[in-house]
Amino acid sequence: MAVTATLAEAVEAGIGDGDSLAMEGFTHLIPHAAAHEVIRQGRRDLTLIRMTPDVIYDQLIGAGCASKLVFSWGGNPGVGSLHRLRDAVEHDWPTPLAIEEHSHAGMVNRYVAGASGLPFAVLRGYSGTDLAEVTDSIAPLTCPFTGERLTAVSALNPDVTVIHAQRADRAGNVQLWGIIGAQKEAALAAKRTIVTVEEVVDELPPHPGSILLPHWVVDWVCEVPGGAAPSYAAGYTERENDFYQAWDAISRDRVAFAEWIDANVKGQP
Amino acid sequence: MAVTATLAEAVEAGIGDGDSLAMEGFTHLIPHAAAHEVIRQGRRDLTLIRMTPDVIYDQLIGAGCASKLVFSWGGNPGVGSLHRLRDAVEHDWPTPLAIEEHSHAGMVNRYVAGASGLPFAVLRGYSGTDLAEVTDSIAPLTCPFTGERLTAVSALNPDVTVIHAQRADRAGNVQLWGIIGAQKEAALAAKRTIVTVEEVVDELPPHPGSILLPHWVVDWVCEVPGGAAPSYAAGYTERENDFYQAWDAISRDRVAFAEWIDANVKGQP
Amino acid sequence: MTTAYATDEMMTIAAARALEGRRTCFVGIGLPSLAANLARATSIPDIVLIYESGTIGSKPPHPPLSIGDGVLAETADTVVSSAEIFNYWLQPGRIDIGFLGAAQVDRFANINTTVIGDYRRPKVRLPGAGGAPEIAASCRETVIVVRHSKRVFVDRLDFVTSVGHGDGPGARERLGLRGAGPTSVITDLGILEPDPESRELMLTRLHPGVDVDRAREATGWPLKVSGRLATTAEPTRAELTALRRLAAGTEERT
Amino acid sequence: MTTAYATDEMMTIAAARALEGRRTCFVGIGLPSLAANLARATSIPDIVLIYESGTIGSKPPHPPLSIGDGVLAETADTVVSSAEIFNYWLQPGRIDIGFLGAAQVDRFANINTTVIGDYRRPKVRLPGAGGAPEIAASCRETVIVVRHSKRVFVDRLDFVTSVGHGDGPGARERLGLRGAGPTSVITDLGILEPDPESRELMLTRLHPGVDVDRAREATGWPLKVSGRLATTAEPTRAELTALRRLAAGTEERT
Repeated sequence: MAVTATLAEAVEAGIGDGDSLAMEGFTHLIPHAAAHEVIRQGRRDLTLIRMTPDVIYDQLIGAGCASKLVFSWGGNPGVGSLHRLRDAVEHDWPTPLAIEEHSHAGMVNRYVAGASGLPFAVLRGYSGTDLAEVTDSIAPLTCPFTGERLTAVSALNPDVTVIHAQRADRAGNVQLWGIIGAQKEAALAAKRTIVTVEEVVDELPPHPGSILLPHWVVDWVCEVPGGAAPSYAAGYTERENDFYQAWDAISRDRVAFAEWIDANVKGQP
Repeated sequence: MAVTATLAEAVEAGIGDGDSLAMEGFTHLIPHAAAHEVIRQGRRDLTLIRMTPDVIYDQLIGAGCASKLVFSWGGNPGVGSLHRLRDAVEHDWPTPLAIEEHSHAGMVNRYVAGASGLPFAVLRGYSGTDLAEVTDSIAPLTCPFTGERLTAVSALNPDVTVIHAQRADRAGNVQLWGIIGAQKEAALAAKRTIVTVEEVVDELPPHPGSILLPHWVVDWVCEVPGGAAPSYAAGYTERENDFYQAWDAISRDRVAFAEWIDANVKGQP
Repeated sequence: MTTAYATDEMMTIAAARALEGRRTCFVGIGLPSLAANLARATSIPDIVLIYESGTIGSKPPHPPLSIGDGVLAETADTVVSSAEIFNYWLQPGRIDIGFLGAAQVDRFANINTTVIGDYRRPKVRLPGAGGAPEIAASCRETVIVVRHSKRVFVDRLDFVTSVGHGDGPGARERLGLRGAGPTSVITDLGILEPDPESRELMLTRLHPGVDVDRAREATGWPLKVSGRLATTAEPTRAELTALRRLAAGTEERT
Repeated sequence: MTTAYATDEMMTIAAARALEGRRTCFVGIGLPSLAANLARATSIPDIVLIYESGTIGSKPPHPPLSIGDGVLAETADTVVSSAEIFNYWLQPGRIDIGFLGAAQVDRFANINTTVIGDYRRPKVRLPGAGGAPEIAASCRETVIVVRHSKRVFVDRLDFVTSVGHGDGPGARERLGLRGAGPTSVITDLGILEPDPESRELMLTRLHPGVDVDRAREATGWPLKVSGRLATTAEPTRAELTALRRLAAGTEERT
């Protein structure tokens, strides 16, 4: 049952050290403000789950919040590498980072299984690749009708999922639209769900292409205007493409990164 | 690639004797006009596939078009039995009717598998019921990660799927909204797709809750205003609840049924 | 306070009362739909009604004739596909209570809605499973609403469409059914609940004016009666008024 | 007719030409996106562009920086969830052609986008698989667009992220991969296509001004050359103008 809270309250109550945490949003509606709050509250030993780790997880990893990453594509979209992710994987800095690696199709089906109350999902995937050899949550499966060999991936059921959405009503019904990614599945698969929104409104007018998460599957709703920046919220904010490009230089250097976090995350309310 | 056609042309080109035919629409957007055209053109030996056979398949079965029914709930919603379906199953009239029977969850997952290019789908279902004993397209499956016993259902890939939608544009993009049922999955699972629409328009304005089938997965678009009656098309027509109630008496009697078909289907253009 | 009322009205009112304390209800059509809407109109205005046609949070002003009436979609918080309603909403066990009807019920609250007689050569072909097997499997609990007669309450089902308590203690666990199963069967005569030990249905309440013999005569097996048999509270005037307003609304529309 | 142009421009134009006769294209980001948008701006205005962010029929006025730019959704025929784009649209093989980039490519057009060096202790950690393994498996055909160098065209992949023609004839069939696999690899030097018999990549075209030795030197295995080696047609003025307008549009927005 959705409770309205400040972001600090929701992160305090909803996310603990050692939790598995999914922050979803496929290039759109990425919950950056929530990630910053996680850094400010100094969470440690998180298993970070996300299809596209992206700048948001580069920051959490560089800040030392994570001990494991579950993902399918870890780059800075349109720009290049995630240098903090690379530094953790290549040089164990600031701490070692275990990885569990899938394709997008595999990751999203793991969320689908989690949202569906199933222990696994089936797909045509991974066949002939080296991914199955390095990832335990991939297994072969035979069709009981045709004998075809397919692939199973185990379900993802994060302790907490955090998403950002355009708006919620006062009961906690959450509405989002545009590129909707895997947010619904990630939220429905989780034990607890935190949603930051651009605004809380009295009524949610129907919107083309929108999906709704009913209040009774949401735990915390936090009004955080601009909470997706430098990502965007269609209809509210624009993607800050220049920030994504600037991040390349900031994140290449451990000191520059630390200074950026101090100035832009830890120094903020 | 979508072609605009009359309903008679589309049924002539798209549906042959012996085909497996899915006409979907969960109480809403049921393609009755297309079914009547199938009766007029005298198709025989069809495998009729539909979650809720309903009055539309009662008519096709009573008219002798079908040799098999694949379904999950065969009643007149809110009214009672489907008497033509019962007469076929109980007394082989007008011809014997084989049945392949599932639950809704099983049927819809069979469409999902078909739309997804998979030979089967997994669900928590049928456990402890007698359905698995009488239906070959249900099989047990073990999770390769947890060892849990689940259920597999084989994919449905109809030769033809027919649906009714609110509107299409001239390129053949199809838009529907309201209760959307299993139409998208049934269409994407099929080898050929016929769509009847309330109207063909120049532009498809975005509509809350609408889904779109792109023109390149649709074969025929036919403008058939009122083509869902006595079912309805949200935003265009109302459900004729009194017809559903009247159908009970019409369909109870073989002669009354034949007269109704003669007067309302065969006698029509 | 007493008002004349029909036995069906008592049944529907008792079913509506069974929703108290529940937040989300997966609604079948017919009597269950009327009861769920009565609960929403009286004691549980915030209850979330979910229909298998994919409407979540429907707030119909009158119970629909079919589960796909336009009013269910128009008044819903959201409408999802058939695949989603079964896979994302029903299957994971996130819905508190499911309301089911039945053609036959046995002593372990298993249900037949498929055939009377032999499956391959049925005497009566019934509509079939619909959403019932998975509602029965996956809702946190289910309530069966059905008129009480020997034709319905049978010693042995002709076909098991949906599992209640299987063959008794431990059956649901062995079958991997995660919901608690039927917690009550509400009829026009009274209320049956599974014995906590044996899981066999036991008469726990009689509606006003009904005696045990009448319930026994309408049951196709030797019906056990609770040592703490109680009487259902009479319908209140508010319940009856609300119910009749709802029922009239449905009829008016057909 | 000749105009000065960069080798990258020739590569992108050649990639755009590879889309001719195709109706639907699954687009990766970077060079593939630019090429697909060039095709739409020039010879194939009706081509349906599908991005893994879930946008179907995107018609961006300029190629996006990321595959999730708002313009892709705003100009799309429809936007679907990540689950749907992979399960209903990509996996069944209904998309004509997929465009892929790569960090390493081997002689059978298998791709590595995961690591350079050992997986557990990588020299360079690359972004990983993303949508590529299933694009490579399921599109009716794929085209790889990549700059030609020994760092990229390697004798042995450090990691097989996405399968091209596996270990040669029959490999895709044995692995159950239903699309035809890579039909060409387009570089800034020329075009490689799998030999119909051996499935090994063979140089079939050189871009104007490039000779065979240069291509051989940029390839990490003994590159086979087609007996019918041809030269790519020069970029037309229309192609170059359209490409530069598109590229400028992207830069302007960043």
